Amino acid sequence: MNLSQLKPKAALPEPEKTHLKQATQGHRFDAELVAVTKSYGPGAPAVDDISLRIPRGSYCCLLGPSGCGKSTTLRMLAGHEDVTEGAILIHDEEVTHKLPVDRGTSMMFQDYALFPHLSSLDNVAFSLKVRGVATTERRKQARAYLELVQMDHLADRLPNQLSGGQQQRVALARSLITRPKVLLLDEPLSALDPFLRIKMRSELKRIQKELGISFIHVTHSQDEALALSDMIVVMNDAKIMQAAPVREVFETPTNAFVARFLGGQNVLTSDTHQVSVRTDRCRLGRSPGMRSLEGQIAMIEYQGNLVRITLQTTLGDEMTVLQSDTEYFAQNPQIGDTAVMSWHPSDEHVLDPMQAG
Amino acid sequence: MATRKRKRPASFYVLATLLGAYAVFLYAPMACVYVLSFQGPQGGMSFPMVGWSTHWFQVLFQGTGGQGVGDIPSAFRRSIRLALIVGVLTMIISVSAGMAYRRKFPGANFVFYSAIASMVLPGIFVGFGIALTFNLLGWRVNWFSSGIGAQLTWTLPFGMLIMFIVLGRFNPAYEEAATDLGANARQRFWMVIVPIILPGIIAITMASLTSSYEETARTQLNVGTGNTMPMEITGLLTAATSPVIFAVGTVTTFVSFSLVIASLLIMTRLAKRRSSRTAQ
Amino acid sequence: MTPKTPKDASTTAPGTTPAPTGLSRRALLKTGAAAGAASLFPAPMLWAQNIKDVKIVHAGQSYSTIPNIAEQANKDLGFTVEMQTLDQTTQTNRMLTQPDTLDVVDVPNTSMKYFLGRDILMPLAVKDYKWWDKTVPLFTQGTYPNGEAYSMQGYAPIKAQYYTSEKAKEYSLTPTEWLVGVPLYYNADTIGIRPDLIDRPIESWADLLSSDFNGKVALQDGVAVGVPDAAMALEAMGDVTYVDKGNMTKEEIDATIDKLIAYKKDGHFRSFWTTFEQSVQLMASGEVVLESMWAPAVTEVRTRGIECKYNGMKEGYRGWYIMMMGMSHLDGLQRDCAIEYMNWYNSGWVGAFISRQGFYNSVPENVQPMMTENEYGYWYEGKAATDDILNPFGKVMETAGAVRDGGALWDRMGNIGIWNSLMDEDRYLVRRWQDFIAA
Amino acid sequence: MKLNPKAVSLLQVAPMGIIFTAMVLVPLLIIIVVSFLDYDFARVFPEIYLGSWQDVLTSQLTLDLYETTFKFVAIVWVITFSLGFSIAYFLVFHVRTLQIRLMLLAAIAIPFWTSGPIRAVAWVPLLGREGLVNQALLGLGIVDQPVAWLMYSEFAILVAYIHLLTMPMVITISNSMMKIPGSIIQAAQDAGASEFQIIREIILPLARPGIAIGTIFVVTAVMGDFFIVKTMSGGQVNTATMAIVTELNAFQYPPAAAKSVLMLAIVLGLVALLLRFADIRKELTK
Repeated sequence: MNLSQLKPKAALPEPEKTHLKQATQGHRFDAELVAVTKSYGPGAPAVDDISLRIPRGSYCCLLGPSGCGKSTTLRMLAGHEDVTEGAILIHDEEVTHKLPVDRGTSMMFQDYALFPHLSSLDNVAFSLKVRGVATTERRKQARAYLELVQMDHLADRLPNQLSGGQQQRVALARSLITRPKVLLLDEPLSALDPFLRIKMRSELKRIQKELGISFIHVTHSQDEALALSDMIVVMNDAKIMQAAPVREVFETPTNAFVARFLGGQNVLTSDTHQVSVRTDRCRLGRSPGMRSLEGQIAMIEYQGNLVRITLQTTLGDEMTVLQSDTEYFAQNPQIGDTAVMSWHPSDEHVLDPMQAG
Repeated sequence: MATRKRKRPASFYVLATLLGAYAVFLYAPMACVYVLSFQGPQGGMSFPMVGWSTHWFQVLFQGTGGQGVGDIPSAFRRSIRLALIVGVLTMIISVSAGMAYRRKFPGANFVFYSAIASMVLPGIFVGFGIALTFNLLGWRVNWFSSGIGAQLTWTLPFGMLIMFIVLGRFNPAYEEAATDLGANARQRFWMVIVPIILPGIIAITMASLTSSYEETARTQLNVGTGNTMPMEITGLLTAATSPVIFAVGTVTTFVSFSLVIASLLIMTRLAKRRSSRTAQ
Repeated sequence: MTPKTPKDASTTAPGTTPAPTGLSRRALLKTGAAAGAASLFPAPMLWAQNIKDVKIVHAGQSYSTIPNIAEQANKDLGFTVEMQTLDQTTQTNRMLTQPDTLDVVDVPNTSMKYFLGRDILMPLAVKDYKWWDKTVPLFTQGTYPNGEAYSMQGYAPIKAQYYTSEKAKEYSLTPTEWLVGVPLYYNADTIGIRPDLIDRPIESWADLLSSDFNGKVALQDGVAVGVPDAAMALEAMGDVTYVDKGNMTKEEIDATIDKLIAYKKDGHFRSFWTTFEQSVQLMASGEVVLESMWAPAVTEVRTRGIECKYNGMKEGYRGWYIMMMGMSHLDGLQRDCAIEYMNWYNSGWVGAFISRQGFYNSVPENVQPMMTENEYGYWYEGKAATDDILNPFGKVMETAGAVRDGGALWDRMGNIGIWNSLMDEDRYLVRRWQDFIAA
Repeated sequence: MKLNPKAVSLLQVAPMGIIFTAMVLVPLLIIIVVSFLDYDFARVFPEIYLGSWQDVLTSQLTLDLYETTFKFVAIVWVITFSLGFSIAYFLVFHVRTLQIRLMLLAAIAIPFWTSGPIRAVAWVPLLGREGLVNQALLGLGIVDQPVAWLMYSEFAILVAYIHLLTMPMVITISNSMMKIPGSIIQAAQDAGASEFQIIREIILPLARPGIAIGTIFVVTAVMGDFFIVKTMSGGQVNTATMAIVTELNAFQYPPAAAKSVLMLAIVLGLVALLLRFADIRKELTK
């Protein structure tokens, strides 16, 4: 079947490609948070005065450590959590006090939340059923969505007869059938094994591109965020550290937390500034015109075409050098060796000073 | 629990009113019991009140005290002793059986339907059957043999059903996780299952304590000499009338109220400890 | 009180010849008893020593197994008496299925047929019971004191008072040397009336079924009492005629039940009560204005300041009695103590205690010295009270000037129209009674 | 030594099995035998007599008894279920904190620690001719004569049953409801289901085990009860169990035995039927 049938209701009819259609709808952002705070009673708020704009048709990852407020943010977007202060907009329309169903969002839960007493097909068809769509019609549509997630062959199974990955596909189909303007995913891949995780994530990306709607995806995995995102929002301690296109976040982290959390960066002090340098721009050994730091080789990780070497500096910091295997075998350093890490000053990216905590 | 955290929906008020009305209905006859227990010394078991006094409580606590109210303190002691033993036995046996039902095993239907039969058979008939069986075998009935046995036929089916509720949808992953971490069967039981089903265990013990304390039909022929509390009350009601029975009702409510509050405190504390342990 | 009876027993007990081994259990018990008693004879001190460990379990009605009585017994006698109050059904079942768990029982007349020929009860020799000569002739002779025969409709006392012989499986209607048990107390029941709610005198059982009181009448539940009451009323109404309404034929039962069903469908009955408390509550709360009732329940209603009358009907009263018996498993010292206890029970103190609840004791001579003149006058002699009448627990039942409804003992007990009954056609009656309740 | 899992299960269930065998099945066997014997005056003779069974299986009385009994079961079930489900739903999905929920549950349970006979006595001052309800009705001018059918009637029986049996429904249903993950309700909300649709499509089916167990409680309690029938009707209503008790009180064991066996068969049949709709045990072995 043609995917365009599965697009949000607001989308124009086929045959045009969906993500192009989104541009014609005239709204600026798919989702917007304006100074949103969430507190549970006295004490530090769970989400502290955050503002965020998610452009049309983006795959946006909310990334951060456990307890940073990213899930709460997602649940506020979904309408499953009250907003203490601030406003939420979906497609430029304020939805702060609307019911989940009236927001045009749909949430995919971490535990999938499939209805245990309904078959895959009926799970997917549920939202049509509650809208009063006739049985044959809703089953037909639901089957189409099961096809989209390649689950049509297991349509009659109950959730507990499905594997984790299969349950997730059903949950995805069930979310999509509501034709949401924004799909919210709460750690959708965390329960899957690594192989499935990679497969599913390309699947998610494919579906997002085809539907052209925004996906907002909560994760604590940097790899996942980097692989999927158009836009990454890094959160820590109830605040947004950085919200920017993926490349910008990776190459020019705003502060040491972002740099460290995303990985691939060494955070060090140079000329009293805190700076970050990409690990693949660092090398072992001194070179003229390059800045350097001395340390002891603490660990060597062979990763195939690359080798990750960890250096313990005299101050106790850990620095990483990512070398090509050719370079590595040329130098052949050993654990325990004293070594020097050097980098080009132009590769330094100056970080904002971190607040305490 | 996740619900709409917005404005209370209209259904909230409708249902809250319903609950309120139910509470009034529930406590109305109880209120009569409580009020009438403070009947004056000349008063009877129904309205009007002939003055107010704590006379009937004194009668209750002073035992016979020349008031001819039967030997309520001894009956109470007997009942409590029996209830404690039956409560603990029911808890152990039901938990054990509940664990058994997590697998398929031959005879599962047999035990299950025996339990249902035990619930369904008229109590006096079970009691009579047991007494008759003991009689045919030439055994003497006694509170600690036939008495406990007869009460167990009443409490165990409920214990089993509660275990079914408690263990239903009990996620086997907890146990599997514990096994992965090297726990043996005993550790798995004590360190994983028991803490999780603890509220259920408390519920079974409380429920069987209560039903043991209340049971007469099965007990009366099998308890041997010495009446239990409800037997004593029934005996009293058949030929006398005295508000001391309402005083018993008030005191039981008071005692059980304290018990419930205590176990509630324990449960919420446990729940809190658990949630603080698992809090993100 | 000194334990005299066992000594008497030792000299007169039957079967004192040593029994060879292999004899029946009964014979062995006898021998044991006699041997035990014989060894006591020369040394009363030893008796007192031995009985210390004897325990007698007395199970019975809630007005005869009162803790105060046990207290007094333990004071007067050298052994321990433990009391257990049981409802009639439980008690009979216990006696039938677990006779060993009881030693002495008191049971209503309507249960006597259940125990006949089952070797559950211990026959009592007339000579072992001290007060037989002083017992009212209702029991000893089967007559009123004036020698007149009383109604034999229902389970009259003489129908289950004597065994034909010690090991008999039958009751004797004429005096023998073997008593079924010791008659304890008895009463004449009639209709309780709320004169404040009724504007005419009630003098016939027929009023129970009068349409004047439709929906305001209660009967005692069950066939032993409810049916005799109903039969009194039906006969008085002329609805049904009986040959013996205390022991109906199947046809009479059918006629009775059919009539009762008609009344019930008419909404005539407000309730059938099973417990004392219910009967008091029905009357006191105005649920009913006429009700078959027990004397103490009427008194209880009156103590709440509510008028309640209990006068006799022209067709007579409904009589009943309670009998005390030892269980057949008793032997040796315990058997002696049980007999001693039964003698003690009718020696006066308990009789007075229970009489103050409104019942009559079978040995009034013993009771009289234990009561004040005022008390005995009020309860037994139909005299006006000269002072407050207290119940056994010190509660004021009546004040000076009050006269017992129906008058003196024999004004009431001398006019019995029917006794509580257990009919030969019990099986059929119970079956039809079910139809009645279901209707 | 490692036991096979089935053997472990058998060992675990053994104490319960032994108690039921000794204390229920053996007496039951005796009851069955007794139902085929002749009787008179508290005595059962070792002679085959089929009259008890004949009467039970052919008489109008049996039909009348079960008609009344099933009428009570049906009415009580419908009301306790509706009331129990609503209250449980309120407690689980509307009450926000666990403490308040437990407190309310406890408040509902507390009256049950007072003996049945005591509770039964307390109805007359409330529902009797001169009871509080009638006084209120008269005072408010709703009636000008005391209402008699409040007490000693089928209505009174139903009131007492509902008073007694709503609590087990609340407890068992709320237990099942508390096990429904919040995310499932949220997913249904996302899908656009109204509160009513969520109840019908999600909560009702998922609370089925609790409903089933509550139903077993209610059905067996009503069918096995005689005390409430007797006290609340003033001995004027007969049900299947009431009939058994009347016969036991008259020491007529064989007909009582036959009626008990029939009753047992009927209730076991009902339970088996119920388990077809919600097998409460299936959830355990999954």
